[in-house]
Amino acid sequence: MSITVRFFASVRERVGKQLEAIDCAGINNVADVWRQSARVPMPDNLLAAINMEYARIDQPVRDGDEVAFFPPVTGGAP
Amino acid sequence: MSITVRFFASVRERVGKQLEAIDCAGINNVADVWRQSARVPMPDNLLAAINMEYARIDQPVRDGDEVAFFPPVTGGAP
Amino acid sequence: MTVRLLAEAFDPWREIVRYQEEQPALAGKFGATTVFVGTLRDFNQGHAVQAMTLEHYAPMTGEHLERVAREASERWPIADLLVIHRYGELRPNDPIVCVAVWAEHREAAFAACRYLIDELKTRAPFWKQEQTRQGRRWVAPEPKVK
Amino acid sequence: MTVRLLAEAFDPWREIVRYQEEQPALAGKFGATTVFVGTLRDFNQGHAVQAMTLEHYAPMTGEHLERVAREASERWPIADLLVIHRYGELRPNDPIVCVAVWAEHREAAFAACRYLIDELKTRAPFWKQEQTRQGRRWVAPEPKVK
Repeated sequence: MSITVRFFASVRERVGKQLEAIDCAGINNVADVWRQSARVPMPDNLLAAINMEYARIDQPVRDGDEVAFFPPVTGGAP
Repeated sequence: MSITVRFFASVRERVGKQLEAIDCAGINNVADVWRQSARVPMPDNLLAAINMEYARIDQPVRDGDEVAFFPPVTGGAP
Repeated sequence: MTVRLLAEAFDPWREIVRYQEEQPALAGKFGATTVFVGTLRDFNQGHAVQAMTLEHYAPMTGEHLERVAREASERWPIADLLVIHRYGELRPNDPIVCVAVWAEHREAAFAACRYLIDELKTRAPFWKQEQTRQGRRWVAPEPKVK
Repeated sequence: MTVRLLAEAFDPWREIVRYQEEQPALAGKFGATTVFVGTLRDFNQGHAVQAMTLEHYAPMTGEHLERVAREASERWPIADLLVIHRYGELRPNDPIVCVAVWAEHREAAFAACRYLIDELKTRAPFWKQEQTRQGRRWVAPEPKVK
Protein backbone atom coordinates (compact mmCIF):
# COMPACT_ATOMS: atom_id res chain seq x y z
CA MET A 1 0.00 0.00 0.00
CA SER A 2 0.99 3.61 -0.25
CA ILE A 3 -0.19 7.16 0.19
CA THR A 4 -1.66 9.09 -2.75
CA VAL A 5 -0.56 12.73 -2.82
CA ARG A 6 -2.27 15.44 -4.88
CA PHE A 7 -1.27 19.06 -5.45
CA PHE A 8 -3.58 21.75 -6.81
CA ALA A 9 -3.36 25.23 -8.35
CA SER A 10 -0.37 27.40 -7.35
CA VAL A 11 0.88 24.66 -5.01
CA ARG A 12 0.84 22.20 -7.91
CA GLU A 13 2.89 24.64 -9.97
CA ARG A 14 5.36 25.30 -7.18
CA VAL A 15 5.89 21.60 -6.46
CA GLY A 16 5.97 20.73 -10.15
CA LYS A 17 3.69 17.70 -9.97
CA GLN A 18 0.02 17.00 -9.45
CA LEU A 19 -0.16 13.37 -8.41
CA GLU A 20 2.23 10.96 -6.76
CA ALA A 21 2.11 7.73 -4.77
CA ILE A 22 4.63 7.59 -1.93
CA ASP A 23 5.63 4.77 0.37
CA CYS A 24 4.09 5.13 3.82
CA ALA A 25 7.31 4.16 5.61
CA GLY A 26 8.28 6.92 8.04
CA ILE A 27 5.04 8.89 7.37
CA ASN A 28 3.15 9.84 10.51
CA ASN A 29 1.27 13.01 9.64
CA VAL A 30 0.40 15.51 6.90
CA ALA A 31 3.64 17.44 7.35
CA ASP A 32 5.63 14.24 6.78
CA VAL A 33 3.76 13.70 3.49
CA TRP A 34 4.67 17.22 2.38
CA ARG A 35 8.35 16.76 3.23
CA GLN A 36 8.54 13.39 1.54
CA SER A 37 6.69 14.37 -1.65
CA ALA A 38 6.92 18.11 -2.25
CA ARG A 39 10.61 18.62 -1.46
CA VAL A 40 10.23 22.42 -1.42
CA PRO A 41 9.52 24.69 1.57
CA MET A 42 5.90 24.72 2.74
CA PRO A 43 4.15 27.86 1.44
CA ASP A 44 2.25 30.21 3.74
CA ASN A 45 -1.49 29.52 3.90
CA LEU A 46 -1.05 25.95 2.71
CA LEU A 47 -4.25 23.93 3.08
CA ALA A 48 -4.42 20.17 3.27
CA ALA A 49 -7.04 17.44 3.08
CA ILE A 50 -6.99 13.77 4.06
CA ASN A 51 -9.45 11.67 2.05
CA MET A 52 -11.17 14.88 0.88
CA GLU A 53 -11.73 16.28 4.38
CA TYR A 54 -9.86 19.41 5.42
CA ALA A 55 -7.00 18.40 7.72
CA ARG A 56 -4.46 20.05 10.01
CA ILE A 57 -0.78 19.82 9.15
CA ASP A 58 -0.12 17.68 12.23
CA GLN A 59 -3.02 15.33 11.61
CA PRO A 60 -2.09 11.61 11.42
CA VAL A 61 -1.95 9.91 8.02
CA ARG A 62 -2.46 6.19 7.48
CA ASP A 63 -1.49 3.77 4.76
CA GLY A 64 -3.94 4.05 1.86
CA ASP A 65 -4.95 7.65 2.57
CA GLU A 66 -5.20 10.31 -0.11
CA VAL A 67 -3.52 13.54 1.00
CA ALA A 68 -4.03 16.77 -0.96
CA PHE A 69 -2.25 20.13 -0.71
CA PHE A 70 -3.60 23.39 -2.11
CA PRO A 71 -3.77 27.16 -1.57
CA PRO A 72 -6.78 28.98 -0.06
CA VAL A 73 -9.86 28.36 -2.20
CA THR A 74 -11.28 31.01 -4.54
CA GLY A 75 -14.54 29.62 -5.89
CA GLY A 76 -17.89 31.27 -6.11
CA ALA A 77 -18.12 34.79 -7.46
CA PRO A 78 -17.41 38.45 -6.68
CA MET B 1 -62.60 73.99 -8.38
CA SER B 2 -63.08 71.04 -6.07
CA ILE B 3 -61.31 68.24 -4.28
CA THR B 4 -61.02 64.79 -5.88
CA VAL B 5 -61.48 61.96 -3.40
CA ARG B 6 -60.47 58.33 -4.05
CA PHE B 7 -61.07 55.23 -1.97
CA PHE B 8 -59.25 51.93 -2.39
CA ALA B 9 -59.59 48.28 -1.40
CA SER B 10 -61.49 47.53 1.83
CA VAL B 11 -61.97 51.25 2.46
CA ARG B 12 -63.59 51.60 -0.96
CA GLU B 13 -65.95 48.75 -0.12
CA ARG B 14 -66.82 50.17 3.29
CA VAL B 15 -67.50 53.65 1.92
CA GLY B 16 -69.36 52.30 -1.10
CA LYS B 17 -67.68 54.52 -3.69
CA GLN B 18 -64.31 54.82 -5.34
CA LEU B 19 -64.23 58.36 -6.76
CA GLU B 20 -65.95 61.59 -5.92
CA ALA B 21 -65.45 65.33 -6.41
CA ILE B 22 -66.44 67.40 -3.40
CA ASP B 23 -66.72 71.14 -2.94
CA CYS B 24 -63.79 72.57 -1.02
CA ALA B 25 -65.97 74.85 1.11
CA GLY B 26 -65.35 74.10 4.79
CA ILE B 27 -62.49 71.67 4.02
CA ASN B 28 -59.28 72.39 5.91
CA ASN B 29 -57.55 69.06 6.28
CA VAL B 30 -57.64 65.35 5.39
CA ALA B 31 -60.02 64.51 8.22
CA ASP B 32 -62.52 67.09 6.87
CA VAL B 33 -62.40 65.39 3.46
CA TRP B 34 -63.16 62.03 5.08
CA ARG B 35 -66.10 63.41 7.05
CA GLN B 36 -67.54 65.22 4.03
CA SER B 37 -67.15 62.37 1.55
CA ALA B 38 -67.06 59.01 3.35
CA ARG B 39 -69.90 59.58 5.81
CA VAL B 40 -68.97 56.46 7.82
CA PRO B 41 -66.70 56.21 10.88
CA MET B 42 -62.98 56.32 10.12
CA PRO B 43 -61.53 52.78 10.22
CA ASP B 44 -58.50 51.90 12.31
CA ASN B 45 -55.22 51.98 10.38
CA LEU B 46 -56.66 54.29 7.71
CA LEU B 47 -53.96 55.66 5.42
CA ALA B 48 -54.29 58.82 3.35
CA ALA B 49 -52.46 60.52 0.53
CA ILE B 50 -52.59 64.04 -0.86
CA ASN B 51 -51.62 64.26 -4.53
CA MET B 52 -50.14 60.77 -4.28
CA GLU B 53 -47.90 61.51 -1.30
CA TYR B 54 -48.65 59.82 2.02
CA ALA B 55 -50.29 62.37 4.33
CA ARG B 56 -51.27 62.69 7.98
CA ILE B 57 -54.94 62.95 8.86
CA ASP B 58 -54.49 66.55 10.11
CA GLN B 59 -52.54 67.67 7.04
CA PRO B 60 -54.01 70.71 5.22
CA VAL B 61 -55.89 70.19 1.95
CA ARG B 62 -56.20 72.82 -0.77
CA ASP B 63 -58.62 73.40 -3.60
CA GLY B 64 -57.68 71.16 -6.54
CA ASP B 65 -55.97 68.49 -4.44
CA GLU B 66 -56.54 64.77 -4.92
CA VAL B 67 -57.06 63.03 -1.58
CA ALA B 68 -56.99 59.22 -1.34
CA PHE B 69 -57.97 56.88 1.51
CA PHE B 70 -56.91 53.27 1.79
CA PRO B 71 -55.97 50.50 4.23
CA PRO B 72 -52.37 49.42 4.97
CA VAL B 73 -50.69 48.27 1.77
CA THR B 74 -50.09 44.58 1.00
CA GLY B 75 -48.01 44.46 -2.15
CA GLY B 76 -44.87 42.50 -2.83
CA ALA B 77 -44.76 38.88 -1.88
CA PRO B 78 -44.48 36.43 1.03
CA MET C 1 -32.91 51.20 -13.96
CA THR C 2 -36.40 50.10 -14.96
CA VAL C 3 -39.67 49.73 -13.07
CA ARG C 4 -42.69 48.15 -14.72
CA LEU C 5 -46.29 47.55 -13.69
CA LEU C 6 -47.95 44.75 -15.63
CA ALA C 7 -51.63 43.79 -15.97
CA GLU C 8 -50.82 40.41 -17.54
CA ALA C 9 -48.97 37.30 -16.36
CA PHE C 10 -45.20 37.42 -16.97
CA ASP C 11 -42.22 35.07 -16.87
CA PRO C 12 -39.66 36.73 -14.56
CA TRP C 13 -36.73 34.64 -15.84
CA ARG C 14 -37.41 35.52 -19.45
CA GLU C 15 -37.78 39.19 -18.51
CA ILE C 16 -34.43 39.13 -16.72
CA VAL C 17 -32.66 37.57 -19.72
CA ARG C 18 -34.29 40.03 -22.09
CA TYR C 19 -33.46 43.04 -19.91
CA GLN C 20 -29.85 41.95 -19.48
CA GLU C 21 -29.45 41.49 -23.23
CA GLU C 22 -30.92 44.95 -23.85
CA GLN C 23 -28.15 46.53 -21.72
CA PRO C 24 -24.99 45.87 -23.73
CA ALA C 25 -23.07 48.22 -21.45
CA LEU C 26 -23.58 45.69 -18.63
CA ALA C 27 -21.75 42.83 -20.39
CA GLY C 28 -18.57 41.94 -18.56
CA LYS C 29 -19.08 44.70 -15.97
CA PHE C 30 -21.08 42.87 -13.31
CA GLY C 31 -19.95 39.99 -11.14
CA ALA C 32 -23.11 39.57 -9.07
CA THR C 33 -26.78 39.31 -9.94
CA THR C 34 -29.38 38.83 -7.22
CA VAL C 35 -33.03 38.13 -7.92
CA PHE C 36 -36.13 37.91 -5.80
CA VAL C 37 -39.34 36.53 -7.27
CA GLY C 38 -42.56 36.55 -5.27
CA THR C 39 -45.12 33.98 -6.40
CA LEU C 40 -48.77 33.42 -5.50
CA ARG C 41 -49.10 30.32 -3.32
CA ASP C 42 -52.18 28.10 -3.39
CA PHE C 43 -52.64 28.42 0.37
CA ASN C 44 -52.36 31.23 2.91
CA GLN C 45 -53.11 31.31 6.62
CA GLY C 46 -54.84 27.96 6.45
CA HIS C 47 -57.01 28.67 3.40
CA ALA C 48 -56.77 27.25 -0.11
CA VAL C 49 -56.34 30.24 -2.42
CA GLN C 50 -58.10 30.00 -5.79
CA ALA C 51 -57.16 33.44 -7.11
CA MET C 52 -55.97 36.86 -5.99
CA THR C 53 -56.73 40.36 -7.16
CA LEU C 54 -54.06 43.03 -6.74
CA GLU C 55 -55.56 46.51 -6.65
CA HIS C 56 -53.25 49.50 -7.04
CA TYR C 57 -53.38 53.30 -7.24
CA ALA C 58 -52.04 54.42 -10.61
CA PRO C 59 -49.90 56.45 -10.99
CA MET C 60 -49.01 56.73 -7.28
CA THR C 61 -47.93 53.09 -7.23
CA GLY C 62 -45.49 53.53 -10.11
CA GLU C 63 -44.06 56.68 -8.61
CA HIS C 64 -43.38 55.00 -5.28
CA LEU C 65 -41.76 52.01 -6.98
CA GLU C 66 -39.52 54.42 -8.91
CA ARG C 67 -38.62 56.19 -5.70
CA VAL C 68 -37.64 52.99 -3.91
CA ALA C 69 -35.56 52.02 -6.97
CA ARG C 70 -33.76 55.38 -6.97
CA GLU C 71 -33.03 55.05 -3.25
CA ALA C 72 -31.53 51.58 -3.74
CA SER C 73 -29.29 52.79 -6.57
CA GLU C 74 -28.12 55.73 -4.46
CA ARG C 75 -27.43 53.68 -1.34
CA TRP C 76 -25.44 50.84 -2.88
CA PRO C 77 -22.88 50.64 -5.69
CA ILE C 78 -25.02 48.75 -8.19
CA ALA C 79 -24.84 48.69 -11.99
CA ASP C 80 -28.54 48.28 -12.80
CA LEU C 81 -31.87 47.07 -11.46
CA LEU C 82 -35.19 45.83 -12.74
CA VAL C 83 -38.49 45.78 -10.83
CA ILE C 84 -41.64 44.23 -12.30
CA HIS C 85 -44.88 44.15 -10.29
CA ARG C 86 -48.17 42.60 -11.36
CA TYR C 87 -51.62 43.99 -10.70
CA GLY C 88 -55.07 42.63 -11.55
CA GLU C 89 -56.17 38.98 -11.43
CA LEU C 90 -53.60 36.34 -10.49
CA ARG C 91 -53.77 32.54 -10.22
CA PRO C 92 -51.70 30.32 -7.90
CA ASN C 93 -48.13 29.88 -9.18
CA ASP C 94 -48.30 33.27 -11.00
CA PRO C 95 -45.34 35.56 -10.27
CA ILE C 96 -46.42 38.67 -8.35
CA VAL C 97 -43.19 40.64 -8.28
CA CYS C 98 -39.66 40.32 -9.59
CA VAL C 99 -36.64 42.32 -8.39
CA ALA C 100 -33.26 41.90 -10.09
CA VAL C 101 -30.04 43.74 -9.21
CA TRP C 102 -26.73 43.74 -11.09
CA ALA C 103 -23.57 44.84 -9.28
CA GLU C 104 -19.83 44.30 -9.25
CA HIS C 105 -19.96 42.47 -5.92
CA ARG C 106 -22.54 40.37 -4.14
CA GLU C 107 -22.65 42.41 -0.92
CA ALA C 108 -24.30 45.38 -2.67
CA ALA C 109 -26.43 43.15 -4.90
CA PHE C 110 -27.94 41.27 -1.93
CA ALA C 111 -28.46 44.41 0.15
CA ALA C 112 -30.15 46.37 -2.64
CA CYS C 113 -32.37 43.42 -3.62
CA ARG C 114 -33.54 42.95 -0.05
CA TYR C 115 -34.12 46.68 0.39
CA LEU C 116 -36.19 46.86 -2.79
CA ILE C 117 -38.58 44.04 -1.88
CA ASP C 118 -38.94 45.12 1.75
CA GLU C 119 -39.58 48.77 0.90
CA LEU C 120 -41.93 48.23 -2.01
CA LYS C 121 -44.00 45.90 0.16
CA THR C 122 -44.53 48.56 2.81
CA ARG C 123 -44.67 51.72 0.67
CA ALA C 124 -46.13 50.99 -2.77
CA PRO C 125 -49.94 51.18 -2.69
CA PHE C 126 -51.07 47.66 -3.57
CA TRP C 127 -53.85 45.72 -1.89
CA LYS C 128 -54.37 41.99 -2.13
CA GLN C 129 -57.76 40.35 -2.13
CA GLU C 130 -57.80 36.56 -1.98
CA GLN C 131 -60.50 34.33 -3.40
CA THR C 132 -60.98 31.20 -1.29
CA ARG C 133 -63.84 28.71 -0.99
CA GLN C 134 -65.06 30.77 1.93
CA GLY C 135 -65.32 33.83 -0.34
CA ARG C 136 -63.22 36.92 -0.93
CA ARG C 137 -61.11 38.52 1.77
CA TRP C 138 -58.63 41.37 1.94
CA VAL C 139 -55.17 40.25 3.02
CA ALA C 140 -53.93 41.90 6.22
CA PRO C 141 -50.42 43.36 6.15
CA GLU C 142 -47.52 41.41 7.64
CA PRO C 143 -46.63 42.33 11.20
CA LYS C 144 -43.59 44.60 11.10
CA VAL C 145 -40.46 42.65 11.95
CA LYS C 146 -38.00 45.52 12.21
CA MET D 1 -32.12 19.68 -3.69
CA THR D 2 -29.63 19.50 -6.53
CA VAL D 3 -25.95 20.39 -6.85
CA ARG D 4 -24.25 20.29 -10.24
CA LEU D 5 -20.68 20.82 -11.44
CA LEU D 6 -20.48 21.76 -15.11
CA ALA D 7 -17.52 21.81 -17.50
CA GLU D 8 -19.43 23.77 -20.16
CA ALA D 9 -21.00 27.24 -20.28
CA PHE D 10 -24.59 27.36 -18.98
CA ASP D 11 -27.53 29.78 -18.92
CA PRO D 12 -28.54 30.09 -15.25
CA TRP D 13 -31.99 31.52 -16.01
CA ARG D 14 -32.85 28.64 -18.34
CA GLU D 15 -31.57 26.14 -15.77
CA ILE D 16 -33.77 27.70 -13.08
CA VAL D 17 -36.88 27.54 -15.27
CA ARG D 18 -36.12 23.95 -16.25
CA TYR D 19 -35.45 22.88 -12.66
CA GLN D 20 -38.62 24.54 -11.40
CA GLU D 21 -40.69 22.85 -14.09
CA GLU D 22 -39.15 19.48 -13.20
CA GLN D 23 -40.43 19.80 -9.60
CA PRO D 24 -44.22 19.65 -9.98
CA ALA D 25 -44.56 19.32 -6.21
CA LEU D 26 -43.26 22.88 -5.89
CA ALA D 27 -46.07 24.47 -7.94
CA GLY D 28 -48.20 26.72 -5.76
CA LYS D 29 -46.20 25.86 -2.63
CA PHE D 30 -43.51 28.54 -2.70
CA GLY D 31 -43.99 32.27 -2.32
CA ALA D 32 -40.35 33.33 -2.52
CA THR D 33 -37.51 32.50 -4.88
CA THR D 34 -34.08 34.05 -4.42
CA VAL D 35 -31.26 33.69 -6.90
CA PHE D 36 -27.61 34.61 -6.92
CA VAL D 37 -25.63 34.42 -10.14
CA GLY D 38 -21.89 35.08 -10.15
CA THR D 39 -20.51 36.14 -13.52
CA LEU D 40 -16.96 36.57 -14.81
CA ARG D 41 -16.16 40.26 -15.21
CA ASP D 42 -13.79 41.57 -17.87
CA PHE D 43 -11.68 43.37 -15.26
CA ASN D 44 -10.39 42.57 -11.78
CA GLN D 45 -8.06 44.47 -9.47
CA GLY D 46 -7.09 46.86 -12.27
CA HIS D 47 -6.43 44.23 -14.94
CA ALA D 48 -8.42 43.44 -18.08
CA VAL D 49 -9.38 39.77 -17.80
CA GLN D 50 -9.35 37.80 -21.06
CA ALA D 51 -10.24 34.40 -19.63
CA MET D 52 -10.30 32.43 -16.39
CA THR D 53 -9.62 28.82 -15.57
CA LEU D 54 -11.40 27.28 -12.59
CA GLU D 55 -9.51 24.29 -11.21
CA HIS D 56 -11.29 21.99 -8.76
CA TYR D 57 -10.72 18.77 -6.82
CA ALA D 58 -13.22 16.16 -7.93
CA PRO D 59 -15.00 14.60 -6.10
CA MET D 60 -14.10 16.61 -2.98
CA THR D 61 -15.57 19.77 -4.52
CA GLY D 62 -18.93 18.14 -5.21
CA GLU D 63 -19.06 16.62 -1.75
CA HIS D 64 -18.45 19.96 -0.08
CA LEU D 65 -21.07 21.69 -2.23
CA GLU D 66 -23.55 18.96 -1.24
CA ARG D 67 -22.67 19.46 2.40
CA VAL D 68 -23.22 23.22 2.26
CA ALA D 69 -26.55 22.58 0.50
CA ARG D 70 -27.64 20.12 3.19
CA GLU D 71 -26.70 22.60 5.92
CA ALA D 72 -28.75 25.35 4.27
CA SER D 73 -31.81 23.13 3.98
CA GLU D 74 -31.48 22.08 7.63
CA ARG D 75 -31.03 25.61 8.97
CA TRP D 76 -33.88 27.34 7.15
CA PRO D 77 -37.42 26.29 6.21
CA ILE D 78 -36.90 26.09 2.45
CA ALA D 79 -38.74 24.02 -0.14
CA ASP D 80 -35.89 23.35 -2.58
CA LEU D 81 -32.53 24.61 -3.79
CA LEU D 82 -30.34 24.40 -6.87
CA VAL D 83 -26.58 25.04 -7.01
CA ILE D 84 -24.67 25.00 -10.30
CA HIS D 85 -20.93 25.71 -10.37
CA ARG D 86 -18.72 25.89 -13.44
CA TYR D 87 -15.17 24.62 -13.72
CA GLY D 88 -12.71 24.74 -16.61
CA GLU D 89 -12.21 27.60 -19.08
CA LEU D 90 -14.46 30.66 -18.76
CA ARG D 91 -14.75 33.87 -20.81
CA PRO D 92 -15.88 37.28 -19.53
CA ASN D 93 -19.67 37.45 -19.08
CA ASP D 94 -19.83 33.66 -18.53
CA PRO D 95 -21.78 32.63 -15.42
CA ILE D 96 -19.52 31.05 -12.79
CA VAL D 97 -22.06 29.97 -10.22
CA CYS D 98 -25.82 29.99 -9.75
CA VAL D 99 -27.65 29.50 -6.45
CA ALA D 100 -31.47 29.38 -6.38
CA VAL D 101 -33.65 28.84 -3.31
CA TRP D 102 -37.41 28.27 -3.15
CA ALA D 103 -39.25 28.87 0.13
CA GLU D 104 -42.63 29.86 1.48
CA HIS D 105 -41.32 33.21 2.70
CA ARG D 106 -38.54 35.55 1.63
CA GLU D 107 -36.73 35.69 4.97
CA ALA D 108 -35.60 32.06 4.71
CA ALA D 109 -35.04 32.30 0.96
CA PHE D 110 -32.66 35.27 1.29
CA ALA D 111 -30.82 33.84 4.29
CA ALA D 112 -30.28 30.42 2.70
CA CYS D 113 -29.17 31.91 -0.63
CA ARG D 114 -26.64 34.15 1.09
CA TYR D 115 -25.36 31.29 3.25
CA LEU D 116 -24.91 29.03 0.22
CA ILE D 117 -22.82 31.48 -1.79
CA ASP D 118 -20.74 32.61 1.20
CA GLU D 119 -20.00 29.08 2.39
CA LEU D 120 -19.30 27.52 -0.99
CA LYS D 121 -16.85 30.34 -1.72
CA THR D 122 -14.84 29.61 1.39
CA ARG D 123 -15.18 25.81 1.64
CA ALA D 124 -15.52 24.23 -1.82
CA PRO D 125 -12.08 23.57 -3.33
CA PHE D 126 -11.98 25.75 -6.44
CA TRP D 127 -9.04 27.86 -7.59
CA LYS D 128 -9.26 30.68 -10.09
CA GLN D 129 -6.49 31.50 -12.51
CA GLU D 130 -6.97 34.66 -14.57
CA GLN D 131 -5.52 35.27 -18.02
CA THR D 132 -4.61 38.93 -18.53
CA ARG D 133 -2.32 40.69 -21.00
CA GLN D 134 0.35 40.51 -18.33
CA GLY D 135 0.02 36.71 -18.29
CA ARG D 136 -1.65 34.17 -16.04
CA ARG D 137 -2.07 34.69 -12.32
CA TRP D 138 -3.76 32.85 -9.49
CA VAL D 139 -6.52 34.88 -7.85
CA ALA D 140 -5.99 35.55 -4.14
CA PRO D 141 -8.91 34.84 -1.82
CA GLU D 142 -11.10 37.69 -0.59
CA PRO D 143 -10.17 39.07 2.80
CA LYS D 144 -12.54 37.58 5.38
CA VAL D 145 -15.28 40.04 6.26
CA LYS D 146 -16.82 38.19 9.18
